[in-house]
Amino acid sequence: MTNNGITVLFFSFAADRMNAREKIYELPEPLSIQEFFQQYLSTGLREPLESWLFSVNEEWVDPQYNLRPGDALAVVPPVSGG
Amino acid sequence: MTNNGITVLFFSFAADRMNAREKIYELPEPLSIQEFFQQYLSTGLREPLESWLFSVNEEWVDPQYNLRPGDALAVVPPVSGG
Amino acid sequence: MVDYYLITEDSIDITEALTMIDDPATGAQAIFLGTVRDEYEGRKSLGLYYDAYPTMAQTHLKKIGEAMKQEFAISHVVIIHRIGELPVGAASVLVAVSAAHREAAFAAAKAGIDRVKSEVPIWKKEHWADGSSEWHDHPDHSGNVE
Amino acid sequence: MVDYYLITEDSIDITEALTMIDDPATGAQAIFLGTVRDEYEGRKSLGLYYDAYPTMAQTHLKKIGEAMKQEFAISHVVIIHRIGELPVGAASVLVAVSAAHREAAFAAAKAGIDRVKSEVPIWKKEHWADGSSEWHDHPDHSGNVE
Repeated sequence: MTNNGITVLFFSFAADRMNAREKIYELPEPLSIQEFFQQYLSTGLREPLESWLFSVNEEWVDPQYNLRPGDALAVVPPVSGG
Repeated sequence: MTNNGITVLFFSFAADRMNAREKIYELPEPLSIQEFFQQYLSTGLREPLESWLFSVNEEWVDPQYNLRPGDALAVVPPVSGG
Repeated sequence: MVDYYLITEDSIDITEALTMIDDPATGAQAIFLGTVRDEYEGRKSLGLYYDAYPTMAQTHLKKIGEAMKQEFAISHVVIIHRIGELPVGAASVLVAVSAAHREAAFAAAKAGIDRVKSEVPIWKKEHWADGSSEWHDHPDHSGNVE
Repeated sequence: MVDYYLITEDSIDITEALTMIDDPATGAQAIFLGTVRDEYEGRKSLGLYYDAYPTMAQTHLKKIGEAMKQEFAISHVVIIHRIGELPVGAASVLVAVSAAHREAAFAAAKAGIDRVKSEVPIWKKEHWADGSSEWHDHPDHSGNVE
């Protein structure tokens, strides 16, 4: 991972759509989750931003959060446990 | 047991007061539970008729029930299980 | 996949009870387990003696279980009440219910234990830490020892 | 006499959970056990695959348990969620609560399982009897297989 790399985690049908449970992205410039989502994820995930929850380093965050190098971003679908 | 004998079962503090869990009474004449209680049990049990529930042969009955030879009468205090 | 009702002097086996209510069509099991506490109304206790009218009590457990199945969308019921001398921590009563969904399972288990405690001919005597004993249903209630 | 929260691929041991919530001061244990059903919305199923974000899910179970202890008069909590491939009948989730009295135990256990099902990052995929599979959270919902 370079200085600007972030790790992104996918679960459930999102992992199916991305063909991965974990991907590393190199960001040429600082981005919020919302900006990162539109540029890198929306095509693959096929559901709009409002469909997801996000956590960074295991804390819930909102889409305005500014991603930092080394962050682990989780893209979380609606839960269905139990 | 003679022809007119009934078996009476006592539980909890009633058994303590009667010094018995089971007694056999010979009835010289047919009696309702209420009449039997007043003549044979009230002194020993020390609580009024209204304090007890009664069952005969494992079915709940009211104090107007007329006792028959061979009946098993249970004198039931307020329950406190669980 | 059976209903089961028992008054017993033996210890209660929760694993066995779960096997009895097990059913591939049910996704929710609600279980209530009552145990003997080390105090009652602020007074230290060593345990309880449970007296019962065993045959009638067992019949009554069955009546309660059958009423639960009428009133709630549940599949199977097990109710077991232990009697005799029980030390602190011992399980005295188990109500276990299986259902397709959790709302019915919880509601039925709650109704079941409420009825067991208020309707079944079982009586308990507290063995206080000071060495005296007292029936919970004794008319002189608190403080009396007979 | 501990609180315990676990995401695991191993089978759930209810007896061990009861030992953990055991406490001489508690008289009421309420336990909810969720198991895999053989059908969902009328369609035959062979089992479920549970995906999770394990570290975050386990942290969330602890948050739920601590909130339960704040809100209800309970003593101890155990919440265990199993993940991975589970056949019909297997236990997927356990919520066990001990309390002095049964009202608090039931209310806390009910609130606990409701929150586990709605808040914890866990997702299930149904393995239909026809051989297809489907995520429960999939946006195309019923009928879709991806």
